[in-house]
Amino acid sequence: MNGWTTTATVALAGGLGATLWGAATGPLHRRAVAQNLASAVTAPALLLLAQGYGRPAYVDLALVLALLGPVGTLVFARLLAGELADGGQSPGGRGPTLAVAAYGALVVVVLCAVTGPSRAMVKLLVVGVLLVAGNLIASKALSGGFGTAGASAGKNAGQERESNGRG
Amino acid sequence: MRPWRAVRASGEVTVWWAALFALWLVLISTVDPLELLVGAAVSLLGALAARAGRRAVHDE
Amino acid sequence: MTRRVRLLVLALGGAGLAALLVAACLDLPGFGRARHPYGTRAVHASLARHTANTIAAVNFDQRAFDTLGEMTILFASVLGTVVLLRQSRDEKRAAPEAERVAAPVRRYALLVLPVAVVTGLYIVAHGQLSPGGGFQGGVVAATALHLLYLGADYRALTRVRPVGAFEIGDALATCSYLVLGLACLLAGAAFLANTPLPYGTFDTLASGGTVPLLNAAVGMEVACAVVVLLAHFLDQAVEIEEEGSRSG
Amino acid sequence: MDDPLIVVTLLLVAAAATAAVAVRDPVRQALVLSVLGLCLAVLFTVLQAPDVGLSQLAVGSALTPLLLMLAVRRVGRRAKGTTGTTGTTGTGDGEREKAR
Repeated sequence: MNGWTTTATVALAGGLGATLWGAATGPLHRRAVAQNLASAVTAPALLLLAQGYGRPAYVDLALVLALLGPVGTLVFARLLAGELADGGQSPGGRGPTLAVAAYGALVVVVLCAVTGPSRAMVKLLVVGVLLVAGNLIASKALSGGFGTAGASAGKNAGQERESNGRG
Repeated sequence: MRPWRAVRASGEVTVWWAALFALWLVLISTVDPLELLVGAAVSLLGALAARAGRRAVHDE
Repeated sequence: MTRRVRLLVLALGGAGLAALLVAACLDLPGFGRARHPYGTRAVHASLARHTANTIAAVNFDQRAFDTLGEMTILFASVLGTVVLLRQSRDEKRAAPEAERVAAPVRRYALLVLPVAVVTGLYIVAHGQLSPGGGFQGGVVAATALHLLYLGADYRALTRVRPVGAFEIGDALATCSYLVLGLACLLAGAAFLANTPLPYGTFDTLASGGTVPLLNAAVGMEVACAVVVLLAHFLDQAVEIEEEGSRSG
Repeated sequence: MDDPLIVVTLLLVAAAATAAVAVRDPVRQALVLSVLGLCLAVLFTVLQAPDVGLSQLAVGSALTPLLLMLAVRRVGRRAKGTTGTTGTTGTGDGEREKAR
């Protein structure tokens, strides 16, 4: 064990444990937010592990997660749009989302400083930008990114009611 | 205006190609001619996908 | 065959299988040690053929025939899905509706789509050098395409995704894997044996003989298969409606 | 050498897998399943199997949720369209109603 893997262990035990609890219990909206935070917590941990093991090739894992993690959240935001909007539009999760984004940015900055100016550093920066931007966008999508405002959500609900009436 | 549209289309693809090729250079570890060749081809594919995606969303 | 005979045959077969399994388990090398007989041999073989990623060497060189089987499983399961999820006679096709998406989400999808395509192809191309390979990269590239469904709507996705072409691509990629195996046979080696091509310089894109080619074939197959699979799931979820939902 | 890390990730995987089984509604299960995928990917990385971890990330983070959610939507629509609801979707809907 070195400092990097120890940090990753602590971050994973705390962050992934908390988001797992959030995803397994509570109202639907909070579960979806927790799912988004889980990928935002895991990607920096993968970067830390890559540094801790001294294997730059492992950065690819964090890259793929930074790309596809938000896409997974978009899947839920898209296909649960109606139910998420029905859930009382609780705008919670803003604080944790920003905290996790700051943590991801901090990890990337520290790793960049350690790597020094090189293509590897730019790759880390790309991962960091994709990670932070992706998760902020995904959390935005969860809180009403699909069917913006009440208009479209109301329209969807109306259509559902209509098809219920037909059925 | 057909010629103007062609210029704009090729401009869009070129800009995307350059950006994606830069991304490829960042991703790879060792640089050699074959890497550059494959990177150029892959970036072209990505640039065409970017343009196709943008057109599919915006040009109704 | 009576019930008792059948049970007897079953018991006999089960007992034989159990005996073989126990015997195999007893002969397994110890778990969790730093050195492992298979690991050492696999690494040695992969280094002998200039393949930096031993996993790729195992998948596409030492056990290339096994990968052919896995590839065929994916191909056959997608084929089965296509047959099962076709539009049946009591279903009709409804035009998908335009959906409203927040502008930042749409912009994010349009920006990330090409980046994810390039990343997926990068992972396919560097399968023999770094973690990754045809399967992982193909899935990433195919998922990237569906950002158009998530960030815009189904109509946008259908405009850039000719399902027929992807079906043909799937079949062609599977064939090319077989053809590469046959080429090895023609070159005077065994089926899928990694001998006809030069092994190249270690840790470059052209290293590993046939490994990168087989890798690319699998990448294309997986990408096309995932696109076709998702196309039929999306068809069912978005477009195809039962007649009952209208008349009933 | 990395025993605490392995223990932590193994515990996370066990907890996530148990939660995925304990949650009954397919939609919520899909959410837990995607977190389970992340735990598994970290476990594979910690055990020095990044290729497997990458497969898990590629499939588990977006593709599996998408397939599951599309299937749920299709089944839900069928249950809505025809009058008779099947057992499984009925309980799922009921749970969803309760959660509202």
